[in-house]
Amino acid sequence: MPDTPTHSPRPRLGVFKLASCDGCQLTLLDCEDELLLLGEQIDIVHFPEATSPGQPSGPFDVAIIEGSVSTPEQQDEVQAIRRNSTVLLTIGACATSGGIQALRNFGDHDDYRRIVYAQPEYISSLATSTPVANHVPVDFELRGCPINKQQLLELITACLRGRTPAIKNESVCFECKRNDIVCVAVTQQMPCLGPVTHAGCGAICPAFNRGCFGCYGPKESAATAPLAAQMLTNGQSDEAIKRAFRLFTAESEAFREESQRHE
Amino acid sequence: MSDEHTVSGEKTYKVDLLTRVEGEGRFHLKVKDNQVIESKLNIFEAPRYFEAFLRDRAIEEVPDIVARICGICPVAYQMSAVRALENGLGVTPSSAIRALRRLLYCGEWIESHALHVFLLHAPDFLGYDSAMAMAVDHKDLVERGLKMKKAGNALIECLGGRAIHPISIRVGGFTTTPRASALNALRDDLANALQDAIDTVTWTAALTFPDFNQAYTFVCLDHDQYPLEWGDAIHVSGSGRFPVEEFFDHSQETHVAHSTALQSHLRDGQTYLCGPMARLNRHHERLHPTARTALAKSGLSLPVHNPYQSIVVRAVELVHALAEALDLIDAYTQPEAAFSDYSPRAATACGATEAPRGLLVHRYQMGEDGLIKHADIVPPTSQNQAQIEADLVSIAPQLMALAHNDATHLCEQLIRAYDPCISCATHFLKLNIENVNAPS
Amino acid sequence: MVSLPPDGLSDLFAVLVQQGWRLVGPTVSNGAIIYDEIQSPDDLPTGWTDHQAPGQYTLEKRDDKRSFGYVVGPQSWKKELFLPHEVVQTSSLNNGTFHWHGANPKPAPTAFIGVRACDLSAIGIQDRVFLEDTYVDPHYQARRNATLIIAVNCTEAGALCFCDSMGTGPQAGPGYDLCLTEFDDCFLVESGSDRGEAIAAQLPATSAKPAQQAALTTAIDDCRQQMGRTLNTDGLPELLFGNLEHPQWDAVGDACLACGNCTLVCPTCFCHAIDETPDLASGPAVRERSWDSCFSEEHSHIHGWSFQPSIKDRYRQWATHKLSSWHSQFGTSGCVGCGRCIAWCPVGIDITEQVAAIQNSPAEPAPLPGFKPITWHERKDPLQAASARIQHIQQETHDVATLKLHMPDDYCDQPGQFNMLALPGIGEVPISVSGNDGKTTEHTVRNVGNVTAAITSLSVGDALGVRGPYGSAWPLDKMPGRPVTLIAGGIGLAPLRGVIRHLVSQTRDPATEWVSVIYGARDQSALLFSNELKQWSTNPAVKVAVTLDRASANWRGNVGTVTTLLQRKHQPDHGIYLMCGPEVMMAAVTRQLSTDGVPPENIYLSMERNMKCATGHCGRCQYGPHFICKDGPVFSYAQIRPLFGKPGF
Amino acid sequence: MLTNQQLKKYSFFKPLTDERAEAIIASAKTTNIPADTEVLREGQQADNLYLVLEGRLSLAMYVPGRPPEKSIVSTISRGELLGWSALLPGRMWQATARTLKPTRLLVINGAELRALCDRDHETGYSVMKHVLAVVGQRLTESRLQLLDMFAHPDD
Repeated sequence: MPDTPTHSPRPRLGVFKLASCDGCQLTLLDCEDELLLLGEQIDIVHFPEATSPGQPSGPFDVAIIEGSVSTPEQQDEVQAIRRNSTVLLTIGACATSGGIQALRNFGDHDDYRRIVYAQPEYISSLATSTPVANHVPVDFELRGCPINKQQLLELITACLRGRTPAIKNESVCFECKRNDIVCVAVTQQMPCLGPVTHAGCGAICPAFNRGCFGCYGPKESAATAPLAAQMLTNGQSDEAIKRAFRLFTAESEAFREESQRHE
Repeated sequence: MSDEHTVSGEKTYKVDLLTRVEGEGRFHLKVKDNQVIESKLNIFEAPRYFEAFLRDRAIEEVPDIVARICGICPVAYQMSAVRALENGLGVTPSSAIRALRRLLYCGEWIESHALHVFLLHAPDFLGYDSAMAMAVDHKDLVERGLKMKKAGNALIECLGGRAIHPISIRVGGFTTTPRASALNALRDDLANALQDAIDTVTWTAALTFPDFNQAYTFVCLDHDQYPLEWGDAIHVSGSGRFPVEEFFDHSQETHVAHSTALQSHLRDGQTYLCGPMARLNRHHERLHPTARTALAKSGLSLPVHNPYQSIVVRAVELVHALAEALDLIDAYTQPEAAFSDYSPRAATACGATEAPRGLLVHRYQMGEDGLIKHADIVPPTSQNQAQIEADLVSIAPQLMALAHNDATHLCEQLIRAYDPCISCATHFLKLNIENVNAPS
Repeated sequence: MVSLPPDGLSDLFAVLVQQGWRLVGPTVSNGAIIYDEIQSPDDLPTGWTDHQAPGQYTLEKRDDKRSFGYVVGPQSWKKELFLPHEVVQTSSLNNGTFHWHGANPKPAPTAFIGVRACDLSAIGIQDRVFLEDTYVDPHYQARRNATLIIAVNCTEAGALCFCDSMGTGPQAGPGYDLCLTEFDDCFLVESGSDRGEAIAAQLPATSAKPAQQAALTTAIDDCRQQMGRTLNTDGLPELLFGNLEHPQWDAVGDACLACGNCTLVCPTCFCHAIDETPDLASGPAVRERSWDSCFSEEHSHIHGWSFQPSIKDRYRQWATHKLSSWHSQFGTSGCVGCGRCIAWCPVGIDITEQVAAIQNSPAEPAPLPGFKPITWHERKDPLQAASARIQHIQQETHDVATLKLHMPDDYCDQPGQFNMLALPGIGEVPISVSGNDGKTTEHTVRNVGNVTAAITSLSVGDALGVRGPYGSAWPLDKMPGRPVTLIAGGIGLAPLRGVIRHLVSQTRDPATEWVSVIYGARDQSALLFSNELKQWSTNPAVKVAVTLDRASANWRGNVGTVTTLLQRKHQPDHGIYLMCGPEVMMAAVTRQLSTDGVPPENIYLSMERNMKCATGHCGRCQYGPHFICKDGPVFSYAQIRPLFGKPGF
Repeated sequence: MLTNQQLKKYSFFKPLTDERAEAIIASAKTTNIPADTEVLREGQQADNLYLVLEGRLSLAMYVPGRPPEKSIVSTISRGELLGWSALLPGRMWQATARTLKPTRLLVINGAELRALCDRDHETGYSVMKHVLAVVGQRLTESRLQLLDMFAHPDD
């Protein structure tokens, strides 16, 4: 990640939203203990969910984008944000993998419009929902649906300090074992995507007696094929395996390809 | 923030990006010779097609999927979804599970209302652009709100694993239930937050409100408790109640004169308001005694007909949610079973709960194969949208006497009083087609 | 040996509680027998047993009322001694001085109840890593010293157990305070320490009868017969080291998820990460260590690349470390035969099967370096850093700067060694010493990441944290009387500068003791120490040749690579060759020297790998049987030849 | 002319008997070339093989628009062979060689050397082995340069 420039006393932050549920930017407001401290260290110049007025005025030292690119306007918007920003961070499954709305990429977009909207011809949207990094260079992608508050704080702090964020690309199993959680896949043969899913959530699903459903997307070197083979052995149908890999990060390469193998 | 165009006595009030609301919207109010010629709450949030891709997903995936409609009130979506699905599957969660769900829902109300009251709405009354700016002069106030918000989030995290998109809600119950000790650990913070909430009622009630009483039709869930996670009937002020399953028969989409947008109205063409005001006006007697006392002390006269006063109503509901959460924790013993089992069957069923912003109705058609065949979801902001536009028309005469910026701000504040959740509304915009296509 | 009635457990618990021990022992939770805080024998998994298979673990009811009628669960005792997460230090920069504070662990005295023989062995193995190696980990040490061990012998083996093969069980070896053996009608109790003796003396026990002692022997023998798995360990370390290219690694690489579970449940795996924690407030920066694994990509990540990119590389690293190179490092196997890695692998990969597959069609074994016991210990916290002030900064190139540091008084290093340089809240990096004039120590730092970026942007007078020196040095003692050739590439000249200065300062015979410095760089602007290069040549015995990958307008010197300069003359086989640079360069040079007949003992290389602790604990810098941090960074080619240039190490 | 003893200092001649070495240099000549002088040019007929006795030359390949000194791919110094293309009939120079400093070359006529190699395979084998080593070395060098091994990790 490039260094955060320090030409102004406080770095200027812009928070932007594309197609999304707002949950990831809400995470910023969920930093109840740190929000005011953050406000002292960063000049939050654009964050429509929390501050007025709503017109962005760049340039930004750090821009944070939530949401996927799913309309022609958003295609232009990400270019403008990139032009106006020194460091560009994308947060959440939508911004980093297209989000759940990328399920449209596997279906017929016109059908989807017809199902939801009475007058589909009025809907201006792209046939695909794609991650921001497909359109402009991104300095760091923070994963998760939703992102983890601690990781967001680490990302922002690392940015301010000029260090590499201590955000690991390991599997959920690492967190599961560190947090002393009993593996639900081994004890209950529950389908669990933890072994191929990017860490960050704190392994909450196994802690709550359910298998990981992959909302942080694939880890690096995600060995989805042997895991899917094991799921088949354990009685899961191809259809169920396809659905499992095709959810919040369906458009990420490893999960997309695995879901397609079970079509 | 706003532009003024005065062309032959025509005035336009608009904000191109509404702030301190969830999602992306704008409003546009055109007045000519004291007559409103156009009132639009435009929503340009990108569509996400939830109802389409819910098709052919498994029943057990629905709570996870619908949560992603809204990061602010995911629990509400999960609650309405499991209500509808359980109705269809013939599953009745145990009373212990219902209590736990109510507790979880309290967490979301606390979180969402504290967010709105302190971080989004209060800056309007005190004249700041944001809570962060407000904190410079009113640090205690903002910290009080953040503390309350944190207590609500902690409750959601304890029951649901995380504050946003919790993971433990499933058809028939929870994936697992907490130990009593885990909930008791939250008690102190909730009790402190309750005291803060009571103070908040007093503080909000003392604010100055624009004079804007409207003759609303109020719609909310009916239940023998203050409505949150449960209720089988929907009440319409002035005309009575009907079963939740008949919601789609009682609501309809019509054209309104000033807009080509399709909006949600009752069958008689009436715009209506759902949310805190509707709930309080109908159910104030069912408030927790602590909340009733706070309400009485506040001097707020019922029924509330001024949307600017909704900040007081939310504060009262905050008291209610915190007091009830404490009661539920005190009464809690960890249930034997975290969930009841079910077998898939073909069915169509509705379920409704009270999201922080108002009535949230889900309808699912399920197949024997355990897959969803059809989904309809009506979020509160879609329902309130026509009412918001109507309110903008109604407030127009007051704007004439104000400086343009003040007038625009009054409009924005009015919209904000509804705590609109555009992210939610947008995915179901049968209600407002034209506006979606209107970005400039 | 004494005999305790079944309800005597309550007395044991009472004594322990009365003595003030926190009790941690087996209990049923979430479908498994875990180790957790317990209060009384009622919390024990009485009447339960575990059923295990590859990738499967389920609890079943027993027909009897045994409290220890199971083998091992998902956790091992390492979670109590080597914590999954732990703050290890805080640091800050105040008034131009770097301040370091170690954590001061004050663990509650804890009794481990129900330690199996395999796990007791595992504790012994981790003791070697954290307590009996060069550096002593104070966190582990504090907890270990506050531990009472109550072992329980196994009289039933699980389907995945192979402690008998590993020589670690089923009978608990030394190291316990008390050891119980459970029978239907009694517990036999043996004491292994004075503390244990004292506890046993307070129990309502009677002397064990000969028949009971015989029953114990029989029960243990029966248990040996029941082992669900076996592993043939005969010559295994050397066999695996000779089979690093066996096709079985490819096969298991295709099956493995690289999820890390095997290493996380392993009672001996000790690899860890050390990271900064979010520090928005202005307080001291906190650094935390957490369990890591050779299955994570970051474990072997350096300068944008991973040395073990494929899953096959990572599995091979794990298995060969555990069963082979561990012997070189610690004089023991790293496997105790507990079977956890088989049960808790989501796809049920069985290490005993993997080994058997290699044993079925093996290539020749290869010798491993022998274990060298450590005879001295560093008593201070190995992570403790001191403050060093920057006296001078020489900007060498656009992205390389040499920092002259005023080091702590007791500091002293040898050319080739390195220091860890730290900035609070940013991180720590290993940097070679590039010069030492007795008063100041130089570090030549290339800006290749965030920490080096921060270090290279410091100013004179600024302070940073230093600890070291670490690692091996260039073999100065081998240089008199023979020619020395130093081959450097890029920033690799920095670690060689100290030794070059040393040689240049000597009077050497140009005919027999000549010194040849061959230095390659990307282009003219990347040349380090340009003025010094010229000075060095003024010694008649020293020749300096520089070559560039890319020419520039005014460059009249060589264009090409160091290998071209090296091949211009035949390299004498009695010469000493030192090199540091990109591995691809060192590989080409090594091949060329070998072609010229230079024996591997005369070739020395400085190696680089991911490193977090530099004290042999974090496990990241492993290079086969070696740790770069303590066995290296300087190796003779003879030491590392089996691995050097092979992908995946 | 060079003596046998002098010749044997060069690895090109080292494996050859005195007679064979003399046969090669029978028609060879030495030449002194000042600095900054073109010795052979890319694209022209490869005629002579050169042994660098002293000095240094650069090899550059023409890249349109780039100054020649920035398209130097390699340098050749004392003891090294320049112009191995001359050992193949009909081949043209692959690069342009210029002296970087005053340089002394042993010039061996390519056609005559080829004829000698054809006549005496012992000589031919020795020459070809040496040339193969030279070409191999240059290949390795080119590959290492291609890898850009000193590049910044971000590049």
